[in-house]
Amino acid sequence: MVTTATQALTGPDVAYLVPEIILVGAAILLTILDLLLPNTVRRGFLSWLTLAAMAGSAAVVVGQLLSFDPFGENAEVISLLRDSYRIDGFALTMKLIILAASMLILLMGIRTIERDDAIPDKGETFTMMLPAVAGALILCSTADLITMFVGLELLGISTYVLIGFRKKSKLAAEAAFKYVVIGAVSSAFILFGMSYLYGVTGLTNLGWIARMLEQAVTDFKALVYVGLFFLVAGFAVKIAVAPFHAWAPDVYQGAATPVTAFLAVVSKAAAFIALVRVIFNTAIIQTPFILGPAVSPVGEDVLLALKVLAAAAMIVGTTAALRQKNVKRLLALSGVANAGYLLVPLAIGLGTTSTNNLGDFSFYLVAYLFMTIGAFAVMAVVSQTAGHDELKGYAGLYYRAPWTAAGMIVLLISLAGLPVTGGFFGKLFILLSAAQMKDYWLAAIMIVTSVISYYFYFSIIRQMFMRTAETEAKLSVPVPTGIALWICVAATLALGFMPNAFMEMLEQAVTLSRDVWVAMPR
Amino acid sequence: MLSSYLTMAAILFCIGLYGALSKRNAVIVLMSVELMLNAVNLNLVAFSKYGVLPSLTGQIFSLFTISVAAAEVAVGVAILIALFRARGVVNVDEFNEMRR
Amino acid sequence: MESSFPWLTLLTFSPIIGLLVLLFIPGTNSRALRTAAIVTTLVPLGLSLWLFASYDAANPNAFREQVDWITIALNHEAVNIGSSAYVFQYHLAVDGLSLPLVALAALVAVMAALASVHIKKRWKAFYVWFLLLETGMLGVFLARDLILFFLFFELTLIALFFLIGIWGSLNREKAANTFLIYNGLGSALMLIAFVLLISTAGASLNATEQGGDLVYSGDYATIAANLTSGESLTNLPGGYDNPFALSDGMRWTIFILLLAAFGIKLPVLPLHTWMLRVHAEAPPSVVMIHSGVLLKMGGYGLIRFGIGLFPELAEDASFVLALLGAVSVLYGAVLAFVQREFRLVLAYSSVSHMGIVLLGIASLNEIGLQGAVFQLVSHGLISALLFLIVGSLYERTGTTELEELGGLARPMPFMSGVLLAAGMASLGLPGLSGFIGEFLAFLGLFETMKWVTAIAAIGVILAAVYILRSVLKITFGPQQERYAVLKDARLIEAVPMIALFAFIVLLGVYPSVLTDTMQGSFDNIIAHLNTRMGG
Amino acid sequence: MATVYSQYAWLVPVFPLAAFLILTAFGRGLKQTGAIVAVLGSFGALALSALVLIEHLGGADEYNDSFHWIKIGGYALTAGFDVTNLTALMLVVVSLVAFLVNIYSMGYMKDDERMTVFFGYVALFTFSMLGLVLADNLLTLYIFWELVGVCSFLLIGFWYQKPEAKAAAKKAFIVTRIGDVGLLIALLLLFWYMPDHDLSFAAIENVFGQTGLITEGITTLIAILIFVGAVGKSGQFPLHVWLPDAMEGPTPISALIHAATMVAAGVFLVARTFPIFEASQAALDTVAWVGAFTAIFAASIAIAQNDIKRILAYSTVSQLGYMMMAIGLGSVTAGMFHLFTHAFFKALLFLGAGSVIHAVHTQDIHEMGGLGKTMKTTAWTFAIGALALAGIPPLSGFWSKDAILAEALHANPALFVVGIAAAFLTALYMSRLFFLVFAGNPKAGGEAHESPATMTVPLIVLAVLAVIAGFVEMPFSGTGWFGEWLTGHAAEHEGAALVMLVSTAIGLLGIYLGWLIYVKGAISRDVVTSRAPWLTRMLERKYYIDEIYHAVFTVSLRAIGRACDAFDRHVVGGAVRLAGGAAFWTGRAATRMQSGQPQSYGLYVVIGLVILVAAIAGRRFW
Repeated sequence: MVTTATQALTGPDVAYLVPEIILVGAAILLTILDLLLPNTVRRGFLSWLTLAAMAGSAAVVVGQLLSFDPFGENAEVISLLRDSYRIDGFALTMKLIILAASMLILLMGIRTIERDDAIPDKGETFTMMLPAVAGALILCSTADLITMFVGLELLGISTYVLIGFRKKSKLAAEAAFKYVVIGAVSSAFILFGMSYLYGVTGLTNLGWIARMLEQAVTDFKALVYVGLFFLVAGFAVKIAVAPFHAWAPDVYQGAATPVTAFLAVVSKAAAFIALVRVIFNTAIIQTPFILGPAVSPVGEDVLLALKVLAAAAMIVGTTAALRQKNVKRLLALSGVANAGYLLVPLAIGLGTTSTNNLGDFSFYLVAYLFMTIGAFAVMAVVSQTAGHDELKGYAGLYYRAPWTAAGMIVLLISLAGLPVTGGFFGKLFILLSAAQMKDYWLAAIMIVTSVISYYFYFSIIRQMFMRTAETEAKLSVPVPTGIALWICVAATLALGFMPNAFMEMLEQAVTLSRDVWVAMPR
Repeated sequence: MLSSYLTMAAILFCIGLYGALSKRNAVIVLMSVELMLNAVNLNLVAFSKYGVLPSLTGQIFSLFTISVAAAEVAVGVAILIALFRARGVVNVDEFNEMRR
Repeated sequence: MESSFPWLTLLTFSPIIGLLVLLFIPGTNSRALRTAAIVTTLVPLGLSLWLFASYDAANPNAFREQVDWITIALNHEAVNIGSSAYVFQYHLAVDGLSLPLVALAALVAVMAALASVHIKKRWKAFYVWFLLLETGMLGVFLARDLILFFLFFELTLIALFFLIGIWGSLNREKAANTFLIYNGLGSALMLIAFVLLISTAGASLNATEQGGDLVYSGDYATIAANLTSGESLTNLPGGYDNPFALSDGMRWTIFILLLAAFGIKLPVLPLHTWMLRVHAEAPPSVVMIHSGVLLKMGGYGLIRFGIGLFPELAEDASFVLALLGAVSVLYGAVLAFVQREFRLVLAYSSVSHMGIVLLGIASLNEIGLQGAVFQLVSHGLISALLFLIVGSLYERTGTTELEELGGLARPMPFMSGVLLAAGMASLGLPGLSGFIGEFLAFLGLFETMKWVTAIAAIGVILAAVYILRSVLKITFGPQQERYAVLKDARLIEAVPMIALFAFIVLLGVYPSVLTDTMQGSFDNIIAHLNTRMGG
Repeated sequence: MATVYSQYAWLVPVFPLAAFLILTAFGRGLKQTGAIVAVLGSFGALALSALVLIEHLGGADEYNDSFHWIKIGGYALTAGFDVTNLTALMLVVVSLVAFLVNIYSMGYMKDDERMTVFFGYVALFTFSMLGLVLADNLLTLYIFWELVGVCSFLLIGFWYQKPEAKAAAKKAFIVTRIGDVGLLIALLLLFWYMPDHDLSFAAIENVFGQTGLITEGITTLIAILIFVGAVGKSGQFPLHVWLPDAMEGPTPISALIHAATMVAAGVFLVARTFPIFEASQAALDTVAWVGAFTAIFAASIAIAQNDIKRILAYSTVSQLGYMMMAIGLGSVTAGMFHLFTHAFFKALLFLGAGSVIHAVHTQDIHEMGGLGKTMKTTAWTFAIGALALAGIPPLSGFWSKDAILAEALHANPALFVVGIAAAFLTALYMSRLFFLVFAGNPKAGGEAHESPATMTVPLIVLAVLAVIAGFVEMPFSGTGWFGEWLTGHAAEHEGAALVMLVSTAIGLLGIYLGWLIYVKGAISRDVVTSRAPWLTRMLERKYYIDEIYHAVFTVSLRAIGRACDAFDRHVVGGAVRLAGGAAFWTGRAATRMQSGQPQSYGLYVVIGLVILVAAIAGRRFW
């Protein structure tokens, strides 16, 4: 039974926050270290320390996951400050995903950032990722609007800075500014929505909101709608679904490639994770015996809005990418389409025949993570060598770096949703869920846009394999980038050939009623 | 009582939104964003007093908002300065080197 | 008799084994690469012929490999029925429908590998994609799980994209792109249909062995059984409507999706335009496979999934199908008649011949269906032969424009003779395989739709018109100076030509080789239709 | 009586098939020996057929053997052979003519570098034709039917470098294919209407022999469709156009395929499936009238032609028309009888013409003349053939034509008149041909020599046959066993004397007229041309049939093709491009959003939100 009584944060409770504390602490320490060190010392080692901090954080998360034992019968959700902070299966799984992605991005970006002349202060760039990741982790664990807002802003402000660190690039400053403006506006939207939700239910706790929503709808119907739709719109900006995505290509283009990858994967994933919490406590509600859609009074409309957004994102992202010659922008638009795909499992809700347990969402998120980071890894190398982000930089890549080109094929095929890759099964599971919920039009749009996307994903392949390069020089791939790339390729293939192992793990790790629906008593 | 506060906040939000979306001067844009956030604060405080379940939560929330907004604007201005150094202008509509 | 050794897996993946060997051969050693590739393709050919010989129509289940591949136990709490699971199997099997096509695929692959002597660059990559393609097409014909089928289907798509795009002629990239998007669309429609099938008819309740009460399965047999029996889920708690029952509208939707998906592949009018470009741009050895085998996947899919799963809808739609087939036959023939480029003549001729497949399918009786499959195999052999010759011709003359060619019978009597013979096979001369397929399809359809058959039979005349026009233009007529020095076929070209033609003659003279194998393969469909008619 | 040889009759076609295979496989190394192989092959066939015929003349029973060729479910398509008196006779005719033509060709084709190919084709043709004759059911027959067609095509186009040969070969194949489709559909009809789906001729006889098993409409339809096939193959109007053009092939081929055997296959087919026709009077009438019309129509064209082979070709068309008419009148006996005699004398005429062409290297009869002096054997044998064709007693042609005319007089006097008219024209054009070529003064400079023995011996053999072949069935009592033996019906003998008188008189009249014009010059050669130039021109242009066909079929087919091509490019292709374009246009619109202005991005957010709220949430309030 949820009590409204205040919970105090006790000493032992702080132990649960260790992953975030490690990141924040490391951020502070490394920043101080960076300041103290003379300019002559190269900052490269800071990146490895950052990586170590993330690894440490990840290790703690793994430990928490093991002790939480999400697969066991009596896993106990740890709730701090009345669900301001939750340690549950969902949070831990997502944290692991976020940390894995961050580490891969860092690994892939170490040499890229070191070689980037537009970034004068390399050290800061690495350390600044830590608070951003910490913000993302907070978003995974929170079930309270205030904490959620703080997490969002921590992530957001850190990424503004990350983009801006590329000081010598005019584009980067412009990108950072655009991101600030749009980010701030979206934050304002989210906040505005949150304020109404708080107002009509009386608390910022999501569980409480879920419980009070029915009453609130009868009393303040308009306010609930406005609140929820503002919230959704704000999040739509963060996850970049059409028509709230327009900032993404510009911002992605201006940022350093690793930062772009961070935006495309970590920021997007974190926003999605928070959105999951919100949607599953406002729109999709737990009923004791689900027959028919398990939605709240406003849920149907919110879910419809999400469906429309998903469809729009898929269509706009895919078609806009058709004409795109800049690979970074192209990947940004691909990210828009993928956000649409990711939104589908949320938007379709739950029903009698559905197997949707966020497994399809998580699976595709993981697949998206690997294939996108891998693609950005290749892009980082190619762009840096070519000096631009244009498609023609890939011409003849097969001759210059055959193995990298081969790896890129796997990633692009996965992005296009072709077998046998993680991207294919990710989409397949989502499709099956959509079909089970009889949302056929959404499934159709999903598949058709996938087909259209072949055009631009394969245009990269065409450049790599069917065009001749301007230079015959071999392309050297830095070792850390190479490692990140091949981890991504291997993971993409592994997800394709053995989707069952991972899918089952995700399915079992997350239990809706235990982890995501925060309000209901167990 | 509540509704007047809410109306006031909504108007404030809209003014802020309008400013953020239409002013050419980047500094004014950032200030308009502040206005939007303050509208939210007004909402929160009003709900905290006159909401369905009056509690301190709203006021605490507004404290968070205020501090975060400050941080956000600080970063925004810092970035704007970098941008101004690079371009020499603060007109938002000239920050369109990247498009299409 | 369950065969314990995984012959079918070996058959399907033997090209991959060869591919691994190939990777260790230096990329500059074209001769070794080619030899390795040819030897590799011989393995599936040998295996498939052995399978063909040892297959017994009375015991169609002798070769079957069924392993759970992707079993995903899903968290149970979202569903109140109990626990649930996805079960996608690694399930390979042969029957009278797939076996002829498997053998065809293996045979054409060998011939195409031989014909790949004309490939001039990047041999290693070529054979890598080539062997992947072979695995893909063998897998398509053997797979009995929807998802597995789809995987193999897409594998052929990707492999062919590369084969066209890298080794094709002038407009190769555009051709590759058109191919990719069009066929991608086709497989997308197929995927939608499959997803719908899996999430409705694929669902079965109380399959407790998988650890779940509600199982979503991609197994063909399960889906077929559920579809025909009508109800997959009868004892839902609380007396709710069966959420897995397919409404008539949904059945039609799925059926039409399948028709469109495989219709693109076949290709059926008006979904054929992509094929023209592929025929004209892809390297001839690849077109051999494309026209010889890949188009057949469309026909196979139509029969296996379209007709096999929805016989009663197929019956309702049979008139439309037959009409479509007849129009394809005539339209393709008329267009073939006015083309100026020999490869386009052949492309439209394929449209026309695949129309006959459609006619056979539309008949929905055993003769017609066997005729359709026979026509698939026969056209596979014939078009492979024709494109084999086209490859050799193009190698020598540098053109396939009809206006440019002429009088080639003098410098190259052998190749011209084979071309003429292949043309004769293509226009359905008795004694060659083309006639049997055509005749059986007509014969089958005639039982139900006499007028459509009669109209389509005009295509027989038109086939003679366009085949003779183009073939005679190339071979007959006064010799042209610039072609006087051309050499006739070399041994490595002549061997596949003779081999293919020998098979064409064999099927034409002794069609029972194929029809006996197919015996009984359509019993389920026919029986279902009969009961429907009776009831 | 026991059938000893008949059960091995299937071996008859195997001999030439073996010859074909040997020639094809090892042809390039064989050269002259190739010809020997072919001759041996055809001789083997001839010997065995002769034995079979003798056996059947001795009264052997029918022999039939078949097996399941294709078995599908409960249906079976069989293949097999059937030795009846009719087939035994045809076997001998075919293999005999083939044998003689093979020998003849050894001389005629001596200098051709592709001689082995030629003999290979001839062997393949012989095989197919014998197979056609032996077939015990319609499907098997159809298969060989097509095969002889393709052999005909190959041999017409044998000199493939000549554009005319190429065109003629193509035309022959396509025009006969039109007829074949008719036969094919008839086959399909029969398959589904016959009890047990049995296509054998025996079953056809059983089923159509009894009334009511198959409705009359269907029967007529089947019969007409079969006849369409026969029309194509036998060059009947309106599908006769290919046969004259087929003369582009080597002359021995014209003798073998386009005079004696293959073109008669149509008649043979109708005779073989006669029970179907018999069951439908409408079908019989159609056959008779088409045949009669063709007979007079082709004969009239023959008068105005100048190419020696074309004249003979039109003559063949005309005579085939006679045979059809006979069968249409209900007398298979008369038709087959004429087929039998015609095979010999027409082959003889063609081979004789070949001998002439071989000597003077032209085919234009106006460039010939006076050859009778230098080419005595050829001239004499040709004369026998011409007289036989003209129906002068006691040569074979007289008896068979007489049987037909007697039948016509008995059954349909109108047709009798047509037949008599055609007979007159036949006599006229043959005398024109003969006199122009062999009489008068040499024009080719006297360099013409008699052909070698390989060519003249077959001429002599055929001439003998052309003389005596008619005696098997004379309308005198006691000698008419041929009809009984062949079909069980004797030819019509009623009014025979009158018919004999009239036809002989008409034949003589024609010849006399020809003599008057072309030898004596009593009547000017351009007597008609000067009075009615349009008539001559029309006959020379063969009633403009080719032109009409070209305009109606070729041009329109090409126009349809062009139209379809445009449709394919613009409509079908356009729809595809439209779909692709739609995606691109959407993309362009989406790209428009990327103005680079962060404030417009913010505006999109607001607009998007407003639309969402208005469209979705708004439904709850309004």
